[in-house]
Amino acid sequence: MTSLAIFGADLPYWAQSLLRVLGGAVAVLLPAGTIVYLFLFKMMSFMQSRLGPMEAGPYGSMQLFAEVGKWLQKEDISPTRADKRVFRAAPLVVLMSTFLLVAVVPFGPDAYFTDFDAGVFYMLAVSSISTLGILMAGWSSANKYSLLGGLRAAGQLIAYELPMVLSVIGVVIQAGTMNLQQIVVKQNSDEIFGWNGIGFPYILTQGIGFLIFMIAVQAELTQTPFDMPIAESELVSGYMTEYSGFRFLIFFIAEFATAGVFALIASILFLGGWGVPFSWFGWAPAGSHEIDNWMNVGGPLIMLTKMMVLTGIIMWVRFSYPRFREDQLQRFAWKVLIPVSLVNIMITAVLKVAF
Amino acid sequence: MQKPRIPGLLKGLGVTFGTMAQTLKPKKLGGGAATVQYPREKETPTVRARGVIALREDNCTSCMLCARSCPDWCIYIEGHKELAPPRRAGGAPRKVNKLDRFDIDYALCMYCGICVDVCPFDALFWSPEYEYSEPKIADLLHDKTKLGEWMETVPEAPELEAGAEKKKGK
Amino acid sequence: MPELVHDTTREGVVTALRAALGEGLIDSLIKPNDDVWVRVSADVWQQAGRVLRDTVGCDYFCFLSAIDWLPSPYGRGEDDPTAPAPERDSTIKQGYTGGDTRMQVFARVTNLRQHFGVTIKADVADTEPSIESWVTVYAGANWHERECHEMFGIDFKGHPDLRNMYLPTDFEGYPLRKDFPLLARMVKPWPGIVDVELLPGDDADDAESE
Amino acid sequence: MTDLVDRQKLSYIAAQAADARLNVELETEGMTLNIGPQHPATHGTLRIIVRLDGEQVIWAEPGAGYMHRGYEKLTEVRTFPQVTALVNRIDWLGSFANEVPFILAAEKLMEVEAPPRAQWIRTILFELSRIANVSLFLGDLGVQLGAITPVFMAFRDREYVLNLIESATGGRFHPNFDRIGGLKEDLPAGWITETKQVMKKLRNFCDEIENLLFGNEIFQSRLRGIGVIPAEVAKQYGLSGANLRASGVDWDLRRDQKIALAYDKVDFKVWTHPDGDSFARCWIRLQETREATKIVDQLLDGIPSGSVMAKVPRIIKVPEGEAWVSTENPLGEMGYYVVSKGDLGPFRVKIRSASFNNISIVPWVLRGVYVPDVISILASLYFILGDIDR
Repeated sequence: MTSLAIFGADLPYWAQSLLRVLGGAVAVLLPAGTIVYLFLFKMMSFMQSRLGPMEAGPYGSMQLFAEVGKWLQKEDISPTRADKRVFRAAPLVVLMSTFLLVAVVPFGPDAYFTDFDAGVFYMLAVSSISTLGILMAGWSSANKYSLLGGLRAAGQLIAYELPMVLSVIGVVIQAGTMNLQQIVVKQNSDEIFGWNGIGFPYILTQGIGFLIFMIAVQAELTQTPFDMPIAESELVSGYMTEYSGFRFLIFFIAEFATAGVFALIASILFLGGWGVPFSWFGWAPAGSHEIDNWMNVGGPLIMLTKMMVLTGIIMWVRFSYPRFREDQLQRFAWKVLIPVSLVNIMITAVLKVAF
Repeated sequence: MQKPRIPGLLKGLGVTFGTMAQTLKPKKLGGGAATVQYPREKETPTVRARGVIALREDNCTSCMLCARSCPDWCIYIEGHKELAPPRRAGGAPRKVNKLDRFDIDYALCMYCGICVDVCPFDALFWSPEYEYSEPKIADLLHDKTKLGEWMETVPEAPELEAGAEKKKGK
Repeated sequence: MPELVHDTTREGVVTALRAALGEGLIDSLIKPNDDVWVRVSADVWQQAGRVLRDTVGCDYFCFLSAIDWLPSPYGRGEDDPTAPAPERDSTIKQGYTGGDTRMQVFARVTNLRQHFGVTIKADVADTEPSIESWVTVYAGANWHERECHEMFGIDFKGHPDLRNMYLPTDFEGYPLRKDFPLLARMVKPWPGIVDVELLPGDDADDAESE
Repeated sequence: MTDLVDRQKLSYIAAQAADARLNVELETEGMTLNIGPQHPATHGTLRIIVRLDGEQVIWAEPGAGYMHRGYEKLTEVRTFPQVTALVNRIDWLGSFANEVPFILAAEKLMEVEAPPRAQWIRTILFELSRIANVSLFLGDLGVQLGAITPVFMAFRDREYVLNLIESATGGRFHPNFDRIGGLKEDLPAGWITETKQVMKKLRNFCDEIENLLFGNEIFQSRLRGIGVIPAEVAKQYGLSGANLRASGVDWDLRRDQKIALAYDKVDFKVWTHPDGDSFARCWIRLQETREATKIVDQLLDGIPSGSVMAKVPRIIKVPEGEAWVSTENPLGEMGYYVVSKGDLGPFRVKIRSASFNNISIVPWVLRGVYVPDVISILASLYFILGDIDR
């Protein structure tokens, strides 16, 4: 197994593991917190001509800590008729899927938790574990709204898993690899008809794929306009209805952390991930270690920027749109997204062979 | 014939973005949020705002008209008769009603203003004062001293719009 | 007076009802260019509704309710609890188009094309009041009859579902009947009772005259 | 259009199928869902009991009465001015509009008429309360459908209207400004110019809502063809206001009845829509808000001068008689049947509120729809709990 070269490869295994766990926690919680503050607290407020939280810390920047403190103080209630063990485990399952997702995300040439060749495949597989958690939550709550919400979530997430997979296949075909790190490197070192000014981010050729991927992400994250599983005006927050205290907090964190991780993945697949076009500073993939180390620090920041832009769009859509109805969503997934993404794959394959 | 139509989905995004830009625009340029940060900034209520009822105790003759016309029965008046010095020198001492208790239960009051309207002696006034919340509902029963303190906050009646009939002196 | 002005539309309503119901139409009152009231006997209530809908063209259902003409035995709840209860007139006097019983059902339907409405009344018996339901004529009467049933205790024959809308199922009494006391005005004495302590030697009349 | 007819047919077939399943007892095990009394979609405490087959409603029944305040009983122990303060609270979003028909009924019995200036100001405030009420509906509609931003815009711009109402009447929500024979006071100076500016803002708000919600394809697909109410059914159930006009019935009490308000002095359009679906109802309300701002503008230009109060005795005793007056309130036809016995207070007041009739159609219209449509149909019917329960 490759290790975190940036921290030195000769650390003992336990130390490496510890570092990975800490790094994973940071990689999940930091973007989640930033997204919540920046978009949920501030951008949404501005879009609704108000200021949002202003009391806790300068411009309310400590609001999130206040909220976490509030949630931690609350009683952990589980309904009498709930299936207690499943009920308690459900939020953790959802959060777990986020952590598993972040494990394959490369943040720099050497800054990654693990690097393996079936990265895309693994990513798509573990992202659906959260569905399981949501279904567990909905089923075990012994609440009709939760049940409806859970079942809607299951139906919806399965319907959108497919367009997501299919939209990613285009990228895989073009890159010729399923390794996320390779995909990043390829995008930044390839050239467009001999011109290498901006590398070759796949959004240029896979625009449709990118659009479908983002729509599928929106649905996967159950953000408006695909938030029927939560649907606070119909199902009173659906599968989260019965949760309180830190279990709700975990759902909440998972929601925004997953948004962050999916935005990371989208930026890897379509926007060139942690890199900027290598030609800008003459870097070859097997280049000098000096620049490597710079990229190990700068890469995460570049990626964070790309992620913020993408989550910004996700949230912007969320704050502007009303939601679909369940059957309309299914129709949209099966009748529009899947055929379009299949056509996209075909065209990509044909062009790949042609060029 | 038709202008090319912008999809409604994009227009919607435009509206939210426009509002965000408006909120982020500095106050000097006419931007800013629609909200105010309450305990620090306060909006001034209009002159006619029905915030709280103030009492000018000297004018009250405990005639009970307000208590009787109150739809919610939230005004409680007790009084006693007293001999006051005569108006003219040499006259007989007058019997006047002296107010002992004038309570308004603001937990019951529905701010209809009927009592202020019916008062024939100009003893009750509306004040736009609004910051008198209490932690306990029973504390909302305010007595005549408290009602008298609010007299200071009663504003002058506003000018009337053009075309209005001049107010006759009461 | 009103007879001098002719209001052909509203007179037409009365004529049509008389033609269809005959003796069933008991009384009518027309205020020209304003409104029309008719009173029918309870047996032709449903038929009258049908005539209004089909012949007169009042296909818009406005409301249905009832009136209890008994004057309230409690007044406005402003009696002094310490003084003896005052005598109150309890003679029943009905309003426009008269009446024979204490309770009347009344409804209003509107003609949307010619822009007029008709108020129709019918007497119901004092004991076990009941009348035909209008649900088959105007579907919207459903809720109004349910409300009327629980508030006045009037039975609507042929109504599919006379459950209480507002009150608990086991509630006793009919709140909108006049002999049902309004508790909010019973539990607390009226604060408008004069409470001014007199000077020694004065009598009560003096205080009243203030 | 054909698309709409198809959807109409589909929802009809679904209702029929649900019926058939009930009759033959072939249903799978259904589920009874209590929507409310505490539920975000009921804005108040309305309870809707629905029987579900999957997510399809096979039977629905609203349970009202969680907010019944017994106004009809309360009016019997109150004097006429006290009742005015009370009926304010029926539809609490458009309070001023509740006072007007009651006062007009009392004036009709007393055979007095308010001076022209009072009538004009009444009409202006009436339309302002319509704007205040319906603009909140337009925002709330978004929330019901999952869009969170419109409601804040509605609150922002409704605030301007409420400020106007407050500066004229003293009460933001419950003006209690109408008196038998006129108004309590005249308008404060500068009110007219201020109102004109606010009307501009409100028109801008209507455009924003149109762009943000009504033009949105998702919004349209959610509402078009859903909850279709044909004109015949609407009339039978006594639907009124925008709900009736959305079914193609051209009936507006502001235009179609002689009433002591200034509506005959202004030029306005009564909007109707042939579809009768949820979208039509919402669209009509949007157009009416726009129209109301225009009505206010026209009225402001022509306020006659003079007194705002007719000669009435200080202690009001209304002569014996019966009178029915209804007006086109924000929610629909609101009327009072006032019976007086020559006393200080009315003998009996029957309050005909719009929402009571509007919501009584719910069992009919909810058959065969899906749970999300329950919410959107309820939102489009637009009720205020105080107006249902009174």
